[in-house]
Amino acid sequence: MIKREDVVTWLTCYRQVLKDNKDYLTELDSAIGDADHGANMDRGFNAVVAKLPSVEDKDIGTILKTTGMTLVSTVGGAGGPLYGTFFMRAGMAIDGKAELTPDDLAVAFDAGVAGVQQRGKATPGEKTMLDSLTPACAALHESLDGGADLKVSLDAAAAAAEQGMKDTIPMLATKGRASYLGERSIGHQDPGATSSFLLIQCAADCLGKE
Amino acid sequence: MIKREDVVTWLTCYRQVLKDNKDYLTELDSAIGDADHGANMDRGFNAVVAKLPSVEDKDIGTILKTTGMTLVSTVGGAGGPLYGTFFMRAGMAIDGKAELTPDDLAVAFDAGVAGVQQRGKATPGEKTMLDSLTPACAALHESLDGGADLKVSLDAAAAAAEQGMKDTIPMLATKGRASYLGERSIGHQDPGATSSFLLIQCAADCLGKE
Amino acid sequence: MKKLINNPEDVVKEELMGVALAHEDLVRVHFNPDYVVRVDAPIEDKVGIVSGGGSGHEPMHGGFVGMGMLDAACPGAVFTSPTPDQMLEATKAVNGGAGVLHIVKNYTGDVLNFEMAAEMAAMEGIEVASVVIDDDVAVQDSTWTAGRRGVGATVLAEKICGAAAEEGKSLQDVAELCRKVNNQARSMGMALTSCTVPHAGKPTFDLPEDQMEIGIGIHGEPGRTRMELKTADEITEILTNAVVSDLPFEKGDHVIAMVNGMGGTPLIELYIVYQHMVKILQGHGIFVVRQLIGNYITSLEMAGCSITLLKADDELLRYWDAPVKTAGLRWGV
Amino acid sequence: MKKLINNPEDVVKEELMGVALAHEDLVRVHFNPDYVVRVDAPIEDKVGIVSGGGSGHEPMHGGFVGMGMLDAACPGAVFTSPTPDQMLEATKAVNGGAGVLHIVKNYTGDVLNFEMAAEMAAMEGIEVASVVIDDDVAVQDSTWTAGRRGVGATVLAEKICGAAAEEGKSLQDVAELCRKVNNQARSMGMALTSCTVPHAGKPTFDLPEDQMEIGIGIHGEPGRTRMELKTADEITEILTNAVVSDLPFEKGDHVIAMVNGMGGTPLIELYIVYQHMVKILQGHGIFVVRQLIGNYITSLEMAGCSITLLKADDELLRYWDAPVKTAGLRWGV
Ligand SMILES: Nc1ncnc2c1ncn2[C@@H]1O[C@H](COP(=O)(O)OP(=O)(O)O)[C@@H](O)[C@H]1O
Ligand SMILES: Nc1ncnc2c1ncn2[C@@H]1O[C@H](COP(=O)(O)OP(=O)(O)O)[C@@H](O)[C@H]1O
Ligand SMILES: [Mg+2]
Ligand SMILES: [Mg+2]
Ligand SMILES: [Mg+2]
Ligand SMILES: [Mg+2]
Repeated sequence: MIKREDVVTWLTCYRQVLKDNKDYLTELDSAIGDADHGANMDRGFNAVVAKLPSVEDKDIGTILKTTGMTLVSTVGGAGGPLYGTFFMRAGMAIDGKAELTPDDLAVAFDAGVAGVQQRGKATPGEKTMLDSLTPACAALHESLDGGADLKVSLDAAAAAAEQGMKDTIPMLATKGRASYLGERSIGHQDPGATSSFLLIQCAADCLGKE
Repeated sequence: MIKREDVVTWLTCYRQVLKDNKDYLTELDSAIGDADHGANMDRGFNAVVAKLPSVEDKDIGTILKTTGMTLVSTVGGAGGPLYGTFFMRAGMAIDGKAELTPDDLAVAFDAGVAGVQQRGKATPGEKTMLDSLTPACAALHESLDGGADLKVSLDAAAAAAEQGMKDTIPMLATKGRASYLGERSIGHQDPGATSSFLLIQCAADCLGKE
Repeated sequence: MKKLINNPEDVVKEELMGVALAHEDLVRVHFNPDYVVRVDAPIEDKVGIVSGGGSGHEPMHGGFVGMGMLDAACPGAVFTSPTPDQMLEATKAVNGGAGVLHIVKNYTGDVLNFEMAAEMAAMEGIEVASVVIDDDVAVQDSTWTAGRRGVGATVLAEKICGAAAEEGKSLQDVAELCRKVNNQARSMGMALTSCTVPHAGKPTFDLPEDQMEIGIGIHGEPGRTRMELKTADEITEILTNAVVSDLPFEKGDHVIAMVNGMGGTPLIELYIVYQHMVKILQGHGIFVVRQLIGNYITSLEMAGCSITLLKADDELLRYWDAPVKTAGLRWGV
Repeated sequence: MKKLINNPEDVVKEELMGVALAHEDLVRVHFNPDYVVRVDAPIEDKVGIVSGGGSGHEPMHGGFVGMGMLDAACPGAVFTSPTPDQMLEATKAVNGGAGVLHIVKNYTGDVLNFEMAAEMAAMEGIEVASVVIDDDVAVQDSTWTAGRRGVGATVLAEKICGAAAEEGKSLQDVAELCRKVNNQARSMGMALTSCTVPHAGKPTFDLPEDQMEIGIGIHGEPGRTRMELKTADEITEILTNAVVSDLPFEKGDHVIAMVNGMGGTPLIELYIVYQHMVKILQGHGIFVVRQLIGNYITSLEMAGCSITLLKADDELLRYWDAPVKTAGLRWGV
């Protein structure tokens, strides 16, 4: 079972990972965007971590919804509404639960990804964060359905996210700022897909402990 | 005797020398001024040479006065009024003469230099064009007074101008734009002293023929 | 990175403090959430107009808040669209009962955040209309992109809609007018140098001494194509012809023209571009009847320019000429 | 060199063509000799005001020609003061019988050329008064220099004297007022980067990434001292304190303040400087009662800023607030 402490750890750990990768994400965004993705994510998760003490004794649904709302109101750009929606929808899907089964987590991730897709009107293959998130969710389901435990399944999700992230390199962007580049977007890894992979990697590290 | 053709040749030759030294003069002016002395002088003497056909059958006084007025109305900056005054006063000093003796030339130069001094309120030693012009005039007089011919005397004047130009390097500027630099003007050759040396050098080449 | 800033994190807050201190006769600045609002907002029965976007494009949008133009502007972090809560608070602050128009530049971030803000405002019972500006001809408007970017036409739309709102036009009419401006305006920009985002600390892109970027956006996003540096006349031709042929503008058209500097280009160069643009337009039989020349929608310290043309009729010209009193644009008062 | 220009030789002519095309409601542009003149000049019985200087400082001076400010401006080549024949023709064009004021920035070239022009105008029977502006505290005013440079105070003097002339004041009064502005104003500037003179083709000076130049003039002349790059707050302190201590401005003073960009610095940074300057002045008990923030007296594309303070009284404020209608400054009309 995933406890709320684990979720708090996940978010806190992701904040640190973002800090460590701030320049890297910004560099990726310089190539095909506007050089702010690192700063945006860093600002957002700093705010989230500052907010956590006020909700860490609430249910996990509330923690995730608060995370989403905090991101919406502090990040801006494309990332703010999209990551915000991810967490808000994920939280809504498991509303009221103080603990999550592995399947609950998969359901929450699914709801989050569906939200991102709905908000941003993108589909996988357009060189966005969906290219890490979608295969990650699929891998999580497949692994859990095959009977693997949470740790193994999250590792599979992270591996799929990483592959998805790398797969954005040869893609032509057709959504977001990178789409303005047309052919010139090819050959660059998408910053949002990268921050999404890091999020799933953190989940594997923090949520799949037992 | 200096004929008006010689004067026309002198001015035409100086135009060419300025063109060749445009970047050099601008570079000197970049160090302690505003990077325009080369372009200013070039613009002015292009205008002078364009004007010459209309006065080349007039007396030498008129040719020099016209040169001065043309410089005043095309150069601007500090150089325009100063070189303009030099030629206007020089022309006035020998007004009506179709030919010049060596002494006439010395008198004309003297008058020109006095005009520069009056207009710019500078004295030698302040790191300006006067630091080439004043020793050049002195050397011309001394050499002619000592019985040397025009060619030799103008060569002496040019040598004195060159020395005067070099002497500006260690000087602290106290007039013109370079004075704003204070101590930092030391170590740089003055652009106006350089264009003045070139003027005297041209005179030696073109007026001192026989 | 050479900038007159303190901590990169504080750039927007400190700029807003400057705006608050400088223009207290025109605007109030609200912090947390951040927005700049007309000193006399809300104005009863007047349509409120809110715009916003990432910072770094000054004077847009904060410099356009005041009588006859915007009621409020929401500044995001540098080049990052603001958040829905800023937009919601600004919308509430300017709602005088006649509804609020959101003027949104077409960037995914701006569109998504304004969308969320409009949903929230609707939940609070405020009538909101949104118009998305997408005038940048450098971007192909196809299913292969997020659509054309919103650039220079935003300035013209804010001026013209501001005048209509001031005159008492309804929300529907002001929104319609805004769409009309967007439909009749086209822009294209170019860069000689990159800008540097403060927290990135180095130029967004490298542009060699002998190269320029054509069709650049306003965030240092690379443009349509990179090419050898050309003369002002040639550059003006590329931009003007791309803009003219897109609408297309036609013989006999009267236009409001903007030659806009990207922040690092001196005025003297913009006038050089302007005079050649006018000549090219004359060749097409197009007449410039009003013009703006200067820095209106910038990309930090980027060197470069953009050209915007708006096909004008009597209605648009009347609103254009109406009084405006903002820090960035002022006449007739 | 990356500039939106054609041939370096044509920069000024082409810019003037742009001004002529853009602002035909405000000015006429005369070529050979070059000057920009109010469309309604000469105005009978009004003192005419003429200024001028090298080009590259736009909007100064051409952008300040119009109702309530200059009657004519003489643009020289880039960074080269104009010639006496330009000034003479401009003086004749604006002489409405009440005499003409020459506002001259203290640079040897400007002073000498305006001196010759005034002599020529006197020969033609026009009464001319000349006031030399020398407000730059970066330069020691001693026998060891050509005196202090004329910088930002020129903009304020042109506005204020323009208003007084518009009101019908005599040549003697307007000249006296101009001297008063000059006596009560001080400025200092700094540069983060050099400018590049078009025909020179490369930066006038080298300034390493981590260095800045304090006390710079407006022509890329090196300044008082070169030092390590500092924060906006520190830079603002250096400039503000140098200016305040020079006059000196005193507790209780009301000032008109200008935070001026050198051409390549974005507005966002100028507002950051402005807010800190206001705080420092508050600490001295000095109140900013009017302000200009933007590019008014520039050095081509140089990055940097200058601060100008003018001790204001009711007379100066009244003239400051009077209507002005020029391309570069406009209010009250
Ligand atoms: N329509 C969309 N759907 C999903 N993700 C998107 C969409 N548009 C952009 N993104 C993601 O957002 C990332 C950029 O985020 P960020 O840099 O924070 O915002 P902005 O592009 O506004 O500067 C992209 O790398 C991409 O992964
Ligand atoms: N008061 C003066 N008297 C004599 N020569 C001067 C004076 N001021 C400046 N100069 C000369 O003028 C030269 C600069 O000329 P130029 O660059 O054409 O004008 P500006 O300084 O106006 O840009 C200096 O190098 C110096 O020799
Ligand atoms: Mg981005
Ligand atoms: Mg010079
Ligand atoms: Mg962004
Ligand atoms: Mg000069």
